[in-house]
Amino acid sequence: MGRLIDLCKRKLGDTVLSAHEQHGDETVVIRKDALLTVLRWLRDDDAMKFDFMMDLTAVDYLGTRARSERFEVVYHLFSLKNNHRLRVKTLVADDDPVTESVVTVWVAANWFEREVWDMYGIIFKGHPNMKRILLYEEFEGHPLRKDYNIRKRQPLIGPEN
Amino acid sequence: MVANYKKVNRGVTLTFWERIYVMEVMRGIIITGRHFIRNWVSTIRSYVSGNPADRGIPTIYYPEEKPLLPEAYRGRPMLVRAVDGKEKCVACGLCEVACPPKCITIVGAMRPDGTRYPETYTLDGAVCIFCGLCEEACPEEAIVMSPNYEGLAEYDRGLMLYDKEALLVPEEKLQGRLDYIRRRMFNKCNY
Amino acid sequence: MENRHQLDLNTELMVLNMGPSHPATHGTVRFFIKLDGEKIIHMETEIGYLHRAFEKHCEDGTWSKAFPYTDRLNYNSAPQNNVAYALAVEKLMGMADKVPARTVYIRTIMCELSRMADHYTNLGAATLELGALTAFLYFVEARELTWDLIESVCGARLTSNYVRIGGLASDLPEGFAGKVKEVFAKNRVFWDEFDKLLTKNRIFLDRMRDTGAISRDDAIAYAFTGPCLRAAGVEYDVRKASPYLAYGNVDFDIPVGTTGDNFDRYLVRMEEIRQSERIIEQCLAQMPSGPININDAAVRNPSKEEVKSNMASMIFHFKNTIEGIQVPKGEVYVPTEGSNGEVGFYLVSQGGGKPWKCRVRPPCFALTQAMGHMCKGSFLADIIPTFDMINLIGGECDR
Amino acid sequence: MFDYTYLPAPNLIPSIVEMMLKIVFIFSMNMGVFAPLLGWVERKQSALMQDRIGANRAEIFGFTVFGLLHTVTDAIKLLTKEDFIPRGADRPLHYLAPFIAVVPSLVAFAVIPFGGKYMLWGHEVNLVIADLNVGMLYVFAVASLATYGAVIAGWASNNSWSMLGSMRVGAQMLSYEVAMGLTLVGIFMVYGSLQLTTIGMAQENFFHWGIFLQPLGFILFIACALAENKRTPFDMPEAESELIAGYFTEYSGLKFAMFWMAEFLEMVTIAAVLVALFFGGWHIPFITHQGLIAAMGYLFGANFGAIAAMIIHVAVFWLKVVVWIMILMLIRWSLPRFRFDQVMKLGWKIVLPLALANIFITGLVLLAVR
Amino acid sequence: MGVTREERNIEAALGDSVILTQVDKVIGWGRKYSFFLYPFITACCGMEFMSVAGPRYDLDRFGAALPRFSPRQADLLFVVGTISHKQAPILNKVYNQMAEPKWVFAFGACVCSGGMYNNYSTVQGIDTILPVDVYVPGCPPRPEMVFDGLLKLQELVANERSSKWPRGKSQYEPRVKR
Repeated sequence: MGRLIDLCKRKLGDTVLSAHEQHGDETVVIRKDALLTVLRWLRDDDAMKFDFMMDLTAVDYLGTRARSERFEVVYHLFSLKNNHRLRVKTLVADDDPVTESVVTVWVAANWFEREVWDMYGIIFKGHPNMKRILLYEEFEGHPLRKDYNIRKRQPLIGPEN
Repeated sequence: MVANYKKVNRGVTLTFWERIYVMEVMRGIIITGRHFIRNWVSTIRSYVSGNPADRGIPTIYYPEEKPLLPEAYRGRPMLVRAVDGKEKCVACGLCEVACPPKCITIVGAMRPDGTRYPETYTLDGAVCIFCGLCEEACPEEAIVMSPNYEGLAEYDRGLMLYDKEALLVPEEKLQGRLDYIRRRMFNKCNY
Repeated sequence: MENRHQLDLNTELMVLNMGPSHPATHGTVRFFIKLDGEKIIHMETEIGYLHRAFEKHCEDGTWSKAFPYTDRLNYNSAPQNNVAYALAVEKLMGMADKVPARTVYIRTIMCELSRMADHYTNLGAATLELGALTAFLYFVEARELTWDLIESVCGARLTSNYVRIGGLASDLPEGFAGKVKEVFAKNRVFWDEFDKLLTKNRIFLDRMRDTGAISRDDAIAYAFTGPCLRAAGVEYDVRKASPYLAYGNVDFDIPVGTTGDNFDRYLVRMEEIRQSERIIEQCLAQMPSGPININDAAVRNPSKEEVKSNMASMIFHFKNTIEGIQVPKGEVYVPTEGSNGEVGFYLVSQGGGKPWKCRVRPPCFALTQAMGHMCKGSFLADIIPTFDMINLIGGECDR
Repeated sequence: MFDYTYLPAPNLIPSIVEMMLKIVFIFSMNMGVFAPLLGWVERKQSALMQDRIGANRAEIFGFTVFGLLHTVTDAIKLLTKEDFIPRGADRPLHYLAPFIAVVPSLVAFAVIPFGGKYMLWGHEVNLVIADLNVGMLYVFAVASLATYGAVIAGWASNNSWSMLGSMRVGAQMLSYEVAMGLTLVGIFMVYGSLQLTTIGMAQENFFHWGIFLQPLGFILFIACALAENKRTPFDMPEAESELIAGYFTEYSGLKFAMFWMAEFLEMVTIAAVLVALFFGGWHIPFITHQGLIAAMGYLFGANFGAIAAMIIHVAVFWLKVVVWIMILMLIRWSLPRFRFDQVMKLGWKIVLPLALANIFITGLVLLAVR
Repeated sequence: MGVTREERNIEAALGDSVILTQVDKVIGWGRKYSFFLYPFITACCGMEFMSVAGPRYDLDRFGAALPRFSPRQADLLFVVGTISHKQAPILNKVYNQMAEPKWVFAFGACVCSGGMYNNYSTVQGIDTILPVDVYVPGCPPRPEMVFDGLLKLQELVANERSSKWPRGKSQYEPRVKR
C-alpha cells in the first residue's frame, strides 16, 4: 500500500471505504457524507497539501455494480509542494444521484461539476449554478450514462433524425 | 541533463526611443517594407523570366502548380486492382470494422474458383476522415491511402458515394504508396 | 463606491452578447457581458458549442479506434494527444517500459513539433486579433513549415493519427534530421521578425501588459496548468515534475513568468518555441535505431509479412481489429504536458476490447473557466488578448 | 475676412473652363483612379508584405492584368448585392450616412493645390480649385463632417455593435480633431498663412519644407491623421475582432462599398495634405518653380513650356501622394491596434500637450529669429 | 443602391431574354472573382482555413481574401468545422442574415455529413438545415481540395441565372427561441 493511502487511513479511519494502488496511482474511496471535510483536510494538511484539483469526473458502472453504487465521482488531486497525486472517489446511488459540491474547496470544481451534471445527471448540492454546460437546456437525458444511446439526437433545428 | 525553470525576461524597461512609438513604428515598417520590396522585385523577376522558382514568396499557384507531397501523405483511400485485373480485396470486412466513422460497406461474394471478392464496395467520401486505419487493418494490402487529393469537391453529397469501380486503381499507379507502407510502416524490421 | 459613481453619471449598463459567431471567440464560446461604458462589470462564459461526444465515441469503439478522436481534441497539437492516450493505455496494460527506445524518442520529437505548431498558431492568432495581420501570416508560414515536417512523418498535416498502442504508425522518413535543420533555420528568421515586430512595440505591449492578469494563488485555485500557470510564476511542468518519454534525458529550460498577465504568457510561449527546438535537436542527436513497435502480436498488429505468412499472427490481426486489444481491468491517470497545460487521460477498463471510460483532462476547460475572473473590471477590448492567450481550443474544451 | 479674389471676375469664360477642368480632374483622379486603384494597391501591397501574391486570377479573355480586374469584379459584385436595411433601423438616416461619409473627403480636396500658378496665353492658371485664404480651416471643417457619417451610420443601424462603434468614432474623431488643429498651428506660424497655395509656394526651397521646419508637428500630424482615417493602429471603431465591423456592421452592397471608398478617399486627402504642408507640395527638390517654367519655356516656348512644367509639377505632386499612401498602408499593415482608452490617452495626454509645446517652441524660435 | 427583391421578381417574370443572359454573364463573372467570405469557424478545419488564407496557399488569389465578419457584407458562407446541435440555430441565423446573393461552402467532412461524429450532439451534414452549394470532404481537407471546391463554386456562379435569386431564408425555424 502506498504512503498516501496509509496516511489517509490513519487519519480518516472508517471514512475510507476502500483503497487501492495500481500502476503507482493511489486511490481512496471516501464515504459520501464525509466528502467535504476529507477534501478540505487533503487540501490544507501539510503532508498532503493538494492545492490543485486537476480533474473531476464521474464513471457510470451500470450493469457491473449494485444500483446503490452505480456512479463514482472521481477527483484527481495534485500537490505542487509535495509533487504527488491522489485519486479520491465517492460512490453515488442511481436513485439518489446527489453529492456535495466542492466549489468551496477548489474554485476550479465549478465547471467540472456542471459538466458531470450535464453528462451523468449527478446533482452537486451547494453548487452556485447547477446548469448544463456542454449541452443545451432543452436536452433530455444525460448522454454519458451507459443507457443513453450514442445516436439518440435531439436537434434544436432541422429534421428529427 | 535536466530541465530547469528559468524566469523569462520581461523587457519591461523600454528605452525612451521605444516609448515614443516612432522608432518602433519605423522598425516595424522596415521589416515589413523589406519583405514588400524583396517580394516585389522577385515577383517581377519571375514574371520576366517566366520561372516560378524565382518568386521569393512561398505561394503555390495551385491549379497550375502542384505542391510536392511527402511519401507519407494519406490522400483518398483506393482499392488496388492486381496485375491480373481482379481486385485484391477479399471482402474480409476488416476495413469496415476498423473504420472509425464507419464509411465503408462491403458485400462479399465468391468467385467460381473459390476466391472471395467484394461484390459491392462503397466508400462514402463525405464521411471518410483519411485516417488510414483501413489501410492498416487490411491484411491483403488491398486498400491503400493513395496520394490523390484532387477532384474530391462535389456539388452534391450523393456524388461522393464512391462505388467499387470508382475506387479501383491499377497496382502500378499506387506503387509509391505500396512501397512506402512496406518499407516504413508494416515492415518486419519495425517490430 | 462603484454604485455611487454610476448614479452620479447616470450611465446605463449595456448587456452585450458576444459570440459564438463573433470573430474573436473562435466560434465556440459565448460571452454575456455587462458593460458600463466599455468597462466589464460582469462576464459569463458559455461553452459547449463544439461538444462532439469524444468520451461516448471512445466507449463505443475499441481501444485503438480512439486515436482519430484524440487527434481532434487539441487539433493544433494532435500528436501530443495521441501520445498521451497511448501512454495511458500502455501504463494500464503494464507495458510502459517495454516500448522501444526509438519510439520514445520519436514520440518526444512529435510532441515538441506539435507544441511549436500550437504556439505558432496561438501567438499568430493573438496578433491577428490585435490587428497585426502581417505578423500573423509570418507565423502561419512558420507553422506551415512545421506542418511539413509533421506531414512527412505522419502523413497528414493536422490530424496525424500517428501513434499506436505499443508503437507508432510509421518510422521517420529518410533524411528527417536534415529537413528539421532546414526548417528550423527558416523558422528562426520568422521568429526573429515576429519578435522584432511585436515584443518591444509599445502598442502591442500596452495591449498585453497588465491585462488579464491572474495571481499565483488564483491560478492554482483555478487549476491552471501549462504556459498560463507558468506565466503566473508557478514552477510546474509535467515534463519536469514527473518526466515521461525522453524528457529526462534532454536539457532544456522551462520559462516562468512573474505576474501572470498576457504579456508573460506571450513571452513564455515565445520562449517555449525556442526550447522545443532545443529538445528536438537533442533528441535527433540521441536517436537510437531499432524497431518502433512492440513485438507482441496481442498488443500491436504484427507486420504485414507475418500476417500473410503466419496463421497465429493472422488470427491476432483479426482479433485485434475486430474485438480490440485486450486491456486488463483497472484504472489509470497519466498526466502529460500538452501545449496548453496538463493533458491527463483517465482510463477505466472493465477488461475486454473497449474502454469503459476514457476521460481526458482538458487544460482549456479550467483556463476558460477563469475568463470571467480575469476580465472583470477591464475593458471590452481586453477580452481579446486574454482570450487569445488562454488559447481556447474548442475540440479540447468541449470535447 | 474672406478674400473674394478667387471668384472668376475679369475674363469669365476661360476662368469657368479652367475651374471645370480642375474639378473634373480632381474628381476623376479621386473617384476614377484612386478609389478603385487603392483597393488594388492595398490588396497587392499587403499581400507582398505578407509573402503572398494577392488577387491575380480574375481574367477577361485570358488577361489578368496583375489582378487589377478584381477591382472591377468587386464593383460588379457590390452593385448587384442585395441592399439591406435592418429591422428597426432609421431608414432615411441609414440611407444618408454613407453619403455623408464619402462627400467630405472629396470636397476637402477643393483647397489643396496640386500645382502652382502658370501663365498660359495671358491667362493665369492656378492649380487649386478654390484658393481660400482660410484653406486649412476649411479642410478641418469639412473633415469633421465625416464624423457624422460614421456616427449616424452606427446610430441608424439599431445594433449594439454598431452603436458601440459609432460611440467610439465620435469620441476618437472629436479628440483627435482638436489635437490635429493644434499640431498644424506651428506650420501656420512658420509660413504665416492658412492659405495652402501660399504654404505651397513658401516650400520652394528644399530646406523650407514643412518636415524640416516642423518635425515634431509632422509626427504628431501623422498620428492624428491616422486616427482620423480610422485605420490600424487606430481602427477601434471598426476593429474586426472587437466590434465585428463597427459602425457599418449592418450595411451591405453599395452602401458598404461607399464606406470603404470613403476610407480610401480620406487616405488620399490625408496624403495630399501631408504633401502640401510638409513635403513641398508640387515642388521638385532644388528646382525652383519659376526655374522649371523657364527651363521648359526655353525648350518648348513660353506657353507649351508652362504646360510642360505644369504637367511635371502635377505629376510630382501625385507621385508624392502615392508614395505617402504606400507608407500609410505600410503602417496600417505592420502594427497592432491600440485599445480604446489608450487611444484617448494618447490623444489627450500626449499628442495634445506636445502640440501645445510645439506651438510654444515655434513661437520662441520665431521670436528669436526675427 | 443594389438590387431590391422587387426588381429581381421582374427579371424572373421577363424570363430568358438575350440581354438578360448577357447581363447574367457579366454579373456572374464579377461575382465569381469577388467572394467576401463569412468564415463560420468552429473546429479543427479552422486551422486549415488559416493555412488556406495564409501565404503558402493564399485564398486572395481567387479574390476571396476579404473575410467580412458581418453577414450583411458577406457572399459566401464558409462553414468550417463541426456543427453541433447547440451551434446549428446560430448557423441558421447567420445564413438568414446574409444579404442575397449568397452561397454556402461546406468545408470538411463534419460539415458535409457529420463525418466521424455520428452521435447525439452533431448535425449530420449542414445540408439538413441549409442549402449547400459545394461540398469539400476531408478531415480536414488539404488547402488544395478547398481550392478545387472554390473553383467548382466559381464555375457554378459564373453560369448562374439571375432568376435563381433571391434564395430566401432557410426553410427551418429553431424550435426554441432564445
